[in-house]
Amino acid sequence: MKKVELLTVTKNRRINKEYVIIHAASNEKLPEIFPGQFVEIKVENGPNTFLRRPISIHEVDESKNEIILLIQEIGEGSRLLAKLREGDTIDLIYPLGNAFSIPSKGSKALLVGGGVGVAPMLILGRVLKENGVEPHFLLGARSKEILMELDNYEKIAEVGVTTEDGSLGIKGFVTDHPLMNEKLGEMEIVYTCGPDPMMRAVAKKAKEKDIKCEVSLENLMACGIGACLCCVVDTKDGHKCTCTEGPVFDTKELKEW
Amino acid sequence: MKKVELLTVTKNRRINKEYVIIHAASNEKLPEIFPGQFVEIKVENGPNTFLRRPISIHEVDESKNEIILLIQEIGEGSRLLAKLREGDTIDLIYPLGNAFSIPSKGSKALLVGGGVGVAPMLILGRVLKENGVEPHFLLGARSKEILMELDNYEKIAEVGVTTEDGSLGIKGFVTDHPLMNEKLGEMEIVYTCGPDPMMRAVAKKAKEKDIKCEVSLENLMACGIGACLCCVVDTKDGHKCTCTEGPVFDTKELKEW
Amino acid sequence: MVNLGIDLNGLSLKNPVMTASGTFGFGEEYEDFINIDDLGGIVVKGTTLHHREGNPYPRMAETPSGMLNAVGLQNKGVDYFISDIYPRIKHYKTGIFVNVSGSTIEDYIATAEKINELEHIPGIELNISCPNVKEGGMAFGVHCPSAVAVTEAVRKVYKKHLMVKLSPNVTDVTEIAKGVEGVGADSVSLINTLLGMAINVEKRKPALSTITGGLSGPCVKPVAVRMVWQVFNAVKIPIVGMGGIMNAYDAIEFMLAGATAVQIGTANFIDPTVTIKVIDGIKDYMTRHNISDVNELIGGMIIE
Amino acid sequence: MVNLGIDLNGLSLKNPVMTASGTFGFGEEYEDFINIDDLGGIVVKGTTLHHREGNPYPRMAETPSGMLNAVGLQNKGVDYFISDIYPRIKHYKTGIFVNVSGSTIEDYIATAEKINELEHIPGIELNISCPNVKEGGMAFGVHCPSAVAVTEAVRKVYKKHLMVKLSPNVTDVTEIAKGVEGVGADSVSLINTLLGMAINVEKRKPALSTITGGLSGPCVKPVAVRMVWQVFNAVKIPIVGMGGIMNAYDAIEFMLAGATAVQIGTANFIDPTVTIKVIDGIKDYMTRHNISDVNELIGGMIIE
Ligand SMILES: Cc1cc2nc3c(=O)[nH]c(=O)nc-3n(C[C@H](O)[C@H](O)[C@H](O)COP(=O)(O)OP(=O)(O)OC[C@H]3O[C@@H](n4cnc5c(N)ncnc54)[C@H](O)[C@@H]3O)c2cc1C
Ligand SMILES: Cc1cc2nc3c(=O)[nH]c(=O)nc-3n(C[C@H](O)[C@H](O)[C@H](O)COP(=O)(O)OP(=O)(O)OC[C@H]3O[C@@H](n4cnc5c(N)ncnc54)[C@H](O)[C@@H]3O)c2cc1C
Ligand SMILES: Cc1cc2nc3c(=O)[nH]c(=O)nc-3n(C[C@H](O)[C@H](O)[C@H](O)COP(=O)(O)O)c2cc1C
Ligand SMILES: Cc1cc2nc3c(=O)[nH]c(=O)nc-3n(C[C@H](O)[C@H](O)[C@H](O)COP(=O)(O)O)c2cc1C
Ligand code: FES
Ligand code: FES
Repeated sequence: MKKVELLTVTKNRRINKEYVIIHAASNEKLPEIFPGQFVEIKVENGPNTFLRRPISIHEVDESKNEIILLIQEIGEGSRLLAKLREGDTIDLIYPLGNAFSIPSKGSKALLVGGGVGVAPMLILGRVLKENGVEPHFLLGARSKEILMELDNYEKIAEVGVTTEDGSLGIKGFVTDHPLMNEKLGEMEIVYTCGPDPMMRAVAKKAKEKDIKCEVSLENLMACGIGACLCCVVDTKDGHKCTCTEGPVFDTKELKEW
Repeated sequence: MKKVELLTVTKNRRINKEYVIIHAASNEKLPEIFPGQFVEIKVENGPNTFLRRPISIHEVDESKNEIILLIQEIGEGSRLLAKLREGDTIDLIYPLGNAFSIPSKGSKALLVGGGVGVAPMLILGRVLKENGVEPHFLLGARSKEILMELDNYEKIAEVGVTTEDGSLGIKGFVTDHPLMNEKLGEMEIVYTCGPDPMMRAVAKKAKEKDIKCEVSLENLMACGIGACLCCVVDTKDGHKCTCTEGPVFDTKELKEW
Repeated sequence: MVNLGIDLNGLSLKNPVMTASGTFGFGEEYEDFINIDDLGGIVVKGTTLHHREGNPYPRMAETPSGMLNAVGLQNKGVDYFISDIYPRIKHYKTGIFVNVSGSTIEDYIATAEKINELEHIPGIELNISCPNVKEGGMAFGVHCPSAVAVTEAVRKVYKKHLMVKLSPNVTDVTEIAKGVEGVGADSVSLINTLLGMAINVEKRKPALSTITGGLSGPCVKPVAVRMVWQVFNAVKIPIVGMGGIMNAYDAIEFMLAGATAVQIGTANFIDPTVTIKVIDGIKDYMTRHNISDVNELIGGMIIE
Repeated sequence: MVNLGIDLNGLSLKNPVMTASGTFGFGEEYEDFINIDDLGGIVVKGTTLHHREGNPYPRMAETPSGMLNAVGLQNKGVDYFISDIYPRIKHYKTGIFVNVSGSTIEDYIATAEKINELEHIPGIELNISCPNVKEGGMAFGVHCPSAVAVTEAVRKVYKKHLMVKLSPNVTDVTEIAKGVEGVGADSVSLINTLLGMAINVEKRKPALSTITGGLSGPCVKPVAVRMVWQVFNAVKIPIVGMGGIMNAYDAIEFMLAGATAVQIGTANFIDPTVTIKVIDGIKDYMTRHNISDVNELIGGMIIE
């Protein structure tokens, strides 16, 4: 069940010049949250942030009833969120959207995140592992400076890295990494979230090898709960709402993918 | 010369449940500021605070290049201002408006402030005294709890007080105080700022005794610099701008006063 | 106790707070957040005779204190509504209105006829003001003769409450309000969205796939309140006011200007519980102002 | 170096950034903050044949991302302008436009004739769209025949640049734009304020003494950009766009929609130096996008 709730910021940590990680605690027991789901967050006090902002759930800490968000400062809304301080309250609607599918035990999965698109991959990797799937992370960024801290991912599984400037890992795009080439055939499924061109390139490689590919789309949203029909994506079945029937789609369902 | 400038909040002190006093420092030497002048302050980050808010200059501290403002929390704008913290910057246009007139040396003046209308009286009292005039303060409030701290005024001159609930000073309105009755005849001039009914009552008493009375009006303002013509008051000379030809007016100039 | 019940030309609503079409789905989307039965009424998503895919993505852009949308009446058609949705929502104890749109007068008539048969739908809202479709929609609503023609035609076949939703994109909204009143509209609702546009300056491209779209949210409130007041001074039938209502104060503003009821649209996106807060806020205001009957607010602006 | 100079139908401006009438006084009010000579042009406060006291206080109300005003053309009349103000401002090295308003066509003609004599005033902006006066003003601008009649009459006596300021409170702004183009307008400027209203809910009274007033600020930008784009597709004369411009991005949005120049109004109240920031911001944008001539931006929206 979705709810609208005021949570309390318990931590706001800057991880590099573009990203912060915010922990927000609920007074109640968290509802069940699946990897790929997101929140709609109200940006208080912004003259130009009238609508809520959709943000993926990066991780949850059930012991503390905390939701963890990874936020990239890109415009006014995210800049204001990045300024939140411990003790501030934030107004969330959550949990929203569908979830990544979990393949059968023993299979391997590739999790490809680019830029802020790595956000849902952390929780996904953990849950996959808990379900006996072998996750492989592949994270891409423009440069080492704005890559995520890798520790949390490495705790779960091996992490492949690409940077456009070659400052860490393989120089190039995620599709240039061996995980996306030599190793791709071993995978049961590829998950990807990030800039549109990246996701399309990943989906193309997966398609070539006939591997199932799930993408998490970042369409513009007004309501996040299926009421406004603004966030549609063109599927073989007509327009579907990214906020309720997504954000995760099997690329086979999507038109022009 | 008016200017628009970013100042730094050096202190924000709550004096009671309705009022805060904010100190804001300029990097430069303050321009000359006269009692009765005001600033137009930009309220950042308020979805419903599009226009600047006019706020009287409560006092200046030339040694620190600080402007001191007394702010009453009344709506969204003032509530956001009250939340400013040390180190925050505020965007001011100042100094704006005309000023109270200063009578000749040796004369007596009565300064009547009600509610937040006491704001310009502090700087006025000090400057009058510096100019050899004998100021008498008369401050009114609904109740003791929301009356200003009196020390600063008492440093300058005797302070008469009225509260509507009688919790301090004379019970009633400022016009019930002896300073407005027995003593009024001794005054060269009466200055008043506060709620409209209060100012009108003060002006009426002054008129009866044929004493000069200057009021500081709080008309709604959009620009504060004479460009929009929104803040007009009806004078015997036609519409005048409260922001440039006021906020201080001799009640004799005003229609229906 | 205060009375919140209002009378919409013979149709009673338990309170004056309704939801606006296209912003509240079919009510179901909000069941997690509020009890739909607490509302005065709901207007469900715009319905047309045939299935419509709506406009391509992108369909929305945020603007100062508002948003543009270009959904373009995506819906599965009236038959699907009747067979699949109506059975799921007819139990709501609130006034359910279907927002009816079309490309031709015949479409409107055929859709209205079908909805006339539904026992638990006490009224339709005739949408002659949708700015997001190429044919019909707003084209009907911005000219008096066509607005009158479509209303008259639907009136003949539709026997229950006929609310006509007016476009703000006109020189004189009272002319059209009077026109549709003259041919039997039971009430008018206003405003639909203002025609607007935004450009992504970095990409130098329109923000919406359709270039122009409909503006809603608090930014339009001053225009909406003005039109409600103008129409209040021009017609006798009740007015349902909307456009930018975010809280109880805004709702009361519309009622003081002449609205008998209000609809809340875009605000549902910001706070899915806003409707209930507005109802509670109206009660508080009435208590504070010693008003026992909400009907006293209607057109209650004091002019000196 | 980028070229910022634009050509307004034969009249050169050093850059496309002007100030909007009624928001910039006579320029003098802003001398403490900026160098007026840096602007592309200024449009001074609405001027009428005779002295006008304007509307009673209160004349303004803040609204979400905007404001309502009901100033009502307070001014000392054209003769006072010529004798007292003109001598003080004629030295500005910027295009000075006088915004001319009136209650009758004769008023407009008489005022325009007088201004025609002023050497340092290269143009007038014919205000047929002021919503805040009982007679004339917007009444002229919302109907095509009267808009055309007043423009035609003034065109006969006024020999310099004739800019006509259009009202957004119309069903079809292109009809009126084409109409005034047809009778010799050199350019059109748009939008004037949207007719709006606000009620003080606690007092149950209108926020403005005149009940309705003119809405301006960022809230109106989507409507304004849409109208500029519609007019751009309908007329050949240059368009001066305005409505809610707060920064260089907004100004560029108007140019991409089809404006040759822009005017900045309400934003001057928030930041008296905004005009200069917009000019600088346009330069930065051009450099970043490798655009050497600002004229390339005009109507430069890419439609796929
Ligand atoms: C399902 C989903 C999950 C997301 N997860 C994350 C996340 O975990 N971390 C994160 O940092 N970002 C995430 N985003 C993107 C995030 O919503 C936008 O970056 C954010 O809304 C930008 O707001 P802003 O005010 O900072 O930028 P703006 O100034 O509003 O815009 C900057 C850019 O962001 C885009 N944008 C603006 N509003 C939205 C919106 N409502 N939805 C999508 N894009 C928008 C604009 O097109 C523009 O290009 C997610 C988006 C979606 C749809
Ligand atoms: C010359 C002058 C000097 C002032 N000095 C002080 C001062 O020293 N300290 C202080 O606390 N207040 C002062 N005020 C009043 C102050 O400007 C308003 O209280 C403030 O703008 C309210 O803003 P808000 O957002 O908190 O309230 P809002 O929610 O905007 O409104 C609350 C009330 O304040 C009034 N108000 C709103 N905007 C304005 C405006 N621009 N101008 C005037 N009234 C407005 C409204 O009518 C309403 O009744 C002064 C006003 C003027 C004109
Ligand atoms: C996303 C969206 C979709 C809408 N769809 C419809 C619709 O299908 N039919 C209709 O009559 N109005 C539609 N509207 C208009 C609203 O019902 C309402 O008239 C308008 O949004 C103004 O109210 P608001 O400011 O409270 O949203 C839609 C508005 C939005 C924002
Ligand atoms: C206080 C005020 C006074 C105005 N006076 C005039 C006027 O005298 N003549 C006129 O043509 N427009 C007048 N306008 C309209 C502006 O010139 C401009 O068209 C409108 O405000 C939209 O632009 P903006 O959103 O940038 O302010 C006035 C606007 C405001 C806010
Ligand atoms: S964002 Fe409203 S339906 Fe998806
Ligand atoms: S506030 Fe604009 S002229 Fe006074």
